[in-house]
Amino acid sequence: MIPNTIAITPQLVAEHGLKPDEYKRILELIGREPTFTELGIFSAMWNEHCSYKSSRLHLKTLPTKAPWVIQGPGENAGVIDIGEGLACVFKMESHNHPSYIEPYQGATTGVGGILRDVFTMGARPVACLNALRFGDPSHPRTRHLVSGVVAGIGGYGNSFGVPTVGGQMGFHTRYDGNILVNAMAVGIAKADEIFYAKATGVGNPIVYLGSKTGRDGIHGATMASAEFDDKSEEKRPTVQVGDPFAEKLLLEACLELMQTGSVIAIQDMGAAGLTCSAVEMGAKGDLGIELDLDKVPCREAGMSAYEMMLSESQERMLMVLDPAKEKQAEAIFVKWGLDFAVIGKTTDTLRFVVKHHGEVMADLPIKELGDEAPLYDRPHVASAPQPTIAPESVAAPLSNEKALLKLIGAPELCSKRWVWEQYDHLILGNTVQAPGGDAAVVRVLDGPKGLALTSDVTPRYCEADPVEGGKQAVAEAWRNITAVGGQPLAITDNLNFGNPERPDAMGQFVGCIRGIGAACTALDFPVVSGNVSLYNETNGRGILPTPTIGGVGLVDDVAECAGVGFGAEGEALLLIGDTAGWLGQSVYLRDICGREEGAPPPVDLAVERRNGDFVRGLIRSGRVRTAHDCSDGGLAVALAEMAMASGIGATLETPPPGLPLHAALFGEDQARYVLAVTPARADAILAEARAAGVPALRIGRSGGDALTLPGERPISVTALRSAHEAWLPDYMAGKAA
Amino acid sequence: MKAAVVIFPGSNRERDAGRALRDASGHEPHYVWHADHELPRGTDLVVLPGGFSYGDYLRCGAIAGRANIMDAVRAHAARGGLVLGVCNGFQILVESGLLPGVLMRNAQLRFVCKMQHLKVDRADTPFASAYHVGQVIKVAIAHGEGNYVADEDTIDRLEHEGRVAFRYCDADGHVGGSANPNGSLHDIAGIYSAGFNVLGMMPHPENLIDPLVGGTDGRGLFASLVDHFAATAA
Amino acid sequence: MKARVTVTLKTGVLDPQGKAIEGALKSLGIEGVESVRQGKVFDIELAGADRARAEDALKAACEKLLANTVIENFRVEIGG
Amino acid sequence: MKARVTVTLKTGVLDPQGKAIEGALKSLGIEGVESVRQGKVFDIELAGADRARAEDALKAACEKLLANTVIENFRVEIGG
Ligand SMILES: Nc1ncnc2c1ncn2[C@@H]1O[C@H](COP(=O)(O)OP(=O)(O)O)[C@@H](O)[C@H]1O
Ligand SMILES: [Mg+2]
Repeated sequence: MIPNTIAITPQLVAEHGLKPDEYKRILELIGREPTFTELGIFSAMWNEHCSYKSSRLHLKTLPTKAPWVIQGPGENAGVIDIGEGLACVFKMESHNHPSYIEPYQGATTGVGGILRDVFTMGARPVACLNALRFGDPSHPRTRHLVSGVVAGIGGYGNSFGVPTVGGQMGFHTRYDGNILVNAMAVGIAKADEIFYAKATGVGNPIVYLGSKTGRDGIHGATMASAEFDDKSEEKRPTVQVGDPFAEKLLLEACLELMQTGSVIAIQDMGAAGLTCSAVEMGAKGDLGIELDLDKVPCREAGMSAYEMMLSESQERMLMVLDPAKEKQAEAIFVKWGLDFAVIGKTTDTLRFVVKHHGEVMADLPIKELGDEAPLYDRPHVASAPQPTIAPESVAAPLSNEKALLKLIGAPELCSKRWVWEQYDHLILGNTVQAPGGDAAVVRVLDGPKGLALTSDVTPRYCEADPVEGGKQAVAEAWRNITAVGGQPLAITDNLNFGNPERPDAMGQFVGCIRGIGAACTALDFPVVSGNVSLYNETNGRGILPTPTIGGVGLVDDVAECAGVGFGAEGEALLLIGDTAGWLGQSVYLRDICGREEGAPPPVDLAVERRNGDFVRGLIRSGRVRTAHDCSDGGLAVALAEMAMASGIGATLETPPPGLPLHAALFGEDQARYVLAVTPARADAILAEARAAGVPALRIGRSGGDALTLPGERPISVTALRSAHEAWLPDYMAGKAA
Repeated sequence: MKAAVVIFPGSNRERDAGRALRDASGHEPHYVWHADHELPRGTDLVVLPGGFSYGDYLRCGAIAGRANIMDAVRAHAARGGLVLGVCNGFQILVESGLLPGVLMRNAQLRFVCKMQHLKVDRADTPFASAYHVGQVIKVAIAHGEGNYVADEDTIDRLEHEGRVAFRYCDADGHVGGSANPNGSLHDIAGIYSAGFNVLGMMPHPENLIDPLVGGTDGRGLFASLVDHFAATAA
Repeated sequence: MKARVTVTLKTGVLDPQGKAIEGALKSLGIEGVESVRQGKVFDIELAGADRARAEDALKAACEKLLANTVIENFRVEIGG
Repeated sequence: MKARVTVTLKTGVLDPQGKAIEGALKSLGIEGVESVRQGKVFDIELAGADRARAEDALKAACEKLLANTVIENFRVEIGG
C-alpha cells in the first residue's frame, strides 16, 4: 500500500496538477507540509473541474434568477417551479475526455452521473437529452467513437429506464482529438420536497450508499503513485465502468428513503467521489466532517486512504441521516441489495478529518478547501470580427434542388434516426413529441402539462463571433421550445472550450458567456445549472467553442402543442420573421460553396422575443398546429423537414422578395418560423402580425407528394426522405466517408 | 380483473404496465416483489413487465427467471391462470421454461426503439379477442435482444398449434423482409403457451394506449383481458 | 480455489453476434477467418479446497443458471 | 485450424455482470462462490495451416476488434 508519509517533491506536486504557487498557498493554509492523502484531496478540490478556477469569475455574470426559479446554480441540479406543487430538476454535464478514451463506458458513466445529480435532489428522472460532437467523418477514429458513444448513452438510459428524447449530433474536424459528450437529465419532484447537500446537526451519521469503491478513475496521480507501489502488477486502467442496474436500484432506494423523512442532506459522489461530496456537505453546512475509511465498502483489497478518497467509482451517494431512523434506512437499502455503511459523522470543528486503520490520514480546514481554491482572471482576447458576406456576392454553384438534397443528406443536417432509434425514447409512456422535431415534449405525470426540452448550440457561429454565437445558442433553444407552444423557463449550460490558458480560447469563453447572459436576460430564460469543460485541445488546436444550451419550457396542455409535420393538404404557409439572406457561416456556404467564413447571423433579442411570443400565442390560442423554426439550412431545409415529417409536400410560391433565390432559401437569418394554417385563418393571422410589428409573409401552401421550390422540378417527399435518411446508416455501415 | 405486476430489480416498465391495466380495468394492479413467494390471493392475471431485470446481465431474463416469485407464477400458469410477459417479461418467461425458445441479440446487433406494425395471428384468446385475425396494429418496440430463435421442431409445433400471437409486418400488413426489426424466425413477435394462457411478446402494447402518445392500438390487448374476466365472472 | 466455466452455443444454434463479428473481421482484412462463434467464460473464486465438491457445485450452477442448456453447452475447469 | 480467443476484464475494472451473477449464484444456494468475473470466448475457424501466421492474425483481430484493450486482456490459443 502507498504510505501516507512520502516526501512531497515538486515533481509530485506537478503530477497532481498543482502549480507551484498553488502549492505555496496550501502550505500557508495548513502551516505544514501536506500528507500524501492531503495532497490528493487538494488536487481534487482545486482542479479545474471542481473549483471552476478559470471560469468562476465569468459564470457569476450569468442571470440566474426569476420568480419560478427555486434553486439556481450551486447545487447538484437546478430546480424550477412548474406549478401545481411540482418542480422540474435538471442539469447537463460533459464526459468528453473519458468518452474519447473509451467511448462506450465514457458515455455510460456520463449519463449515470447526470441522472444521479437529478435524483439526488429528490426528483424522479423523466427524460434525458444529449449533445454529441465528433471529428470529421473521415477521421480514422470517428466511426468507432460514434458507435461506442451512442451505444453507451442508450445502454445506460435504456436500462435505467428513462426516455432519451432529444439531442444533437455534429461533426467537425476540430473535434478530431476531442469529442464532446454532453448529457442532460430532467426530473420531476414535489416542489416542497427538494433535497440539498447542506449538512446540519453535529454528531449526525454520514452514510455511504450504493456500489462499492474500487480503484476506478484515479487519474494521473495513480501513474505517479505507481512508483511507490513495489507490487505494482499490471498498469491499472483508470476507466470507470457504468452499471445502470445498480443506478436504477440506487434511484428506487433513494426515493423510498427520502419518503421516510430521514435524509438531512444528500450528495452524489461524482468527480473526486468521496472527497468532493464530503467536503461539500460539510462546508455548505458550516460543519466539520470526520470519516473512518475502515468502514467504506471496498471492491478491492488493500485500498489506501489516498485511493479511497480519489476513487471515481460510479453509482455511489453520501448522505447525512437522522440518527433515529438509521435502522429503517438500512432496511431499505438491504431490500434493494445495495451497500449501506455509516462511515463518519458531522462535527463542530470545521475540519475535514480522514482516518484509516486508526491513523489520521488527513486533517484539513474544510471551508478553505473549497472557498480558498485558486481563482484566476485569465488573460483573454476577443476574437477578430469576421466580414459580413453580402448575399449578392455568393454565387450558386448548384441548382437549388440539388443543393437542398445535398444539404439534407450531409452529416450536419442528415437524419439522426440511426442514433435515436437506439435510445428508448418511449418508456414511461409520456413522450408526446419524440426525437426528430423541434423540442421534445414529455407529459408531466398524467398531464395535461408537459415539458418542452431541447439542446442547442451552433459552434461555427461561436467560433466566428463568440458573443453572437452565445446569444444564438440560447435564442435557438428558446425558439425550439416556442415552436411547440411551450413557455421557455430556464436553461442549463454546458460550456465546452479549449485551453483557458490561451488568451484566444479564454476570449471565446468570455465572449460566449457575455452572449449567453445577454440572451438569457432579454428572454427571461435564466441559467439554473451547468457545467464547464475546458482544456479540450490536442496538439495546440482547440475545439470549436461549444456552449451547449439545454432548455426547458412548459406546455400547458400537451394535447395542444404544435408539431413539425403538415397537418393537411392545402394549408397556407406563413413565414414569420425577416429574411435578409444571411449566408455568412451558413451550412450552404460551407457545404455547397466550400467556404467556412464570414460573420454569423446576428441575433436581435428584442425581435427574437417579439416574433416568438407571437408564434407561441398563435399556438396557444389553438389556431396553429404546425410550426417549425428556421435554423441550419434556412427556409428550404425547414420546409423539407416539414414535408418529410408528414409525408405531405409543399409549394413555395412566393419566397421572401428582393434576394438572390438561393440566399432566400438557404440564408440562416434568426428569429424565423414557418407556420402552416388553414387558409381561412391566414389573412387574419397576417393582419395580427402586422399589428404586433411582426414581419410575416404568406409564402405558399402544403399539398401533393413533392416539395416544389420556385423554378425547380418538384422533389418528391420520397426522394427527400431517402437523401435525408441514408448518410448516417451508410456511414456507420462503412459505406460512406 | 385482479392483476399482479411483478417487480424485479431492474424492471422499468412496471408503471407503464400499471397505467395500461388501470386504464382498461379501472383498477390499480398489485405490485409484487420478486423475492416474495406468493401472489396476492385471487390473482387473475400476472404481468411480467419490461425492463432490464438484473441489468440483463448473463442473459436477458435469466436471473429473474429463477427468482422466488417465479415458482408461484409457474404454479399459477399450471392452474390455467393468465400470464402476460412483455419484452423483458417475455425473456423471463422463456428463461423460466414457461414458453419455448430463446430471445437472442437483434440481428443488426443494436438496440432498437421505434413504432412497429404487427399482424394479429390469433384472436380467439383471452389476450386478443378485441382484435381480429389479420388485423394490423401499431405498437412500440424497444429492445436489444428480441430475436426469437427456436429449433425447427419447436417452430413447427408453434406454427402447427397456432401459437404465434403476433408477427412483425409493415404498415400494409406485409410480413417479413425489412419489416422484421430483429431477425426473429418466422417474424415472430409473440407466442402463446400450449394452453393459450401464457403470452410472451417483445412489443409494448402498454405504451400505445393514448392518442397523444403514439396511438391506441395497444388498448385492445388490455380490453380483451378485461372482457375475458368479465365474461368468466358473469 | 479458482475455477473457469466456459459456456458455448450448441452446434446448429444460430449465433447472430458471431456472424457479425465474422463479417467485421473479414472486412478488417484479418486473414483466413472462416467462422466465429461467441461464448462466455466465468472466472469464479471458490471457498474450500475440495475439488470434487467444487466441481459439483459449479455443474449445478451451470444447470441452474450459467448456461441455458436448451442452446448452450458448458465446461467446468478447476484451477489452482 | 481451430482457435480460441479468450477476452477477460483487466484487474480492477468493475464487472457489473459478474457482480450480479455472483449474487444470483449465492441466492440460488451454490456453495462456496466468492466472486465471479465474466469474459468472452470466440471460437474461430481459420483457413491455412501455418500456426504462427494464424496467431499473428488473431492477435491483430484482438487488437482491432475482439478486445477493448483499454479495459480487457486477451489470450489466443491455437488448437488442432
Ligand atoms: N456553466 C455554468 N453555468 C451555471 N452554473 C454552473 C456552470 N457550471 C457549473 N455550474 C454550477 O456549479 C455547480 C457545480 O458544478 P459541478 O461540479 O458540475 O456539479 P456536480 O458536482 O454536481 O457535478 C453546479 O451547481 C452547477 O450547476
Ligand atoms: Mg453532483
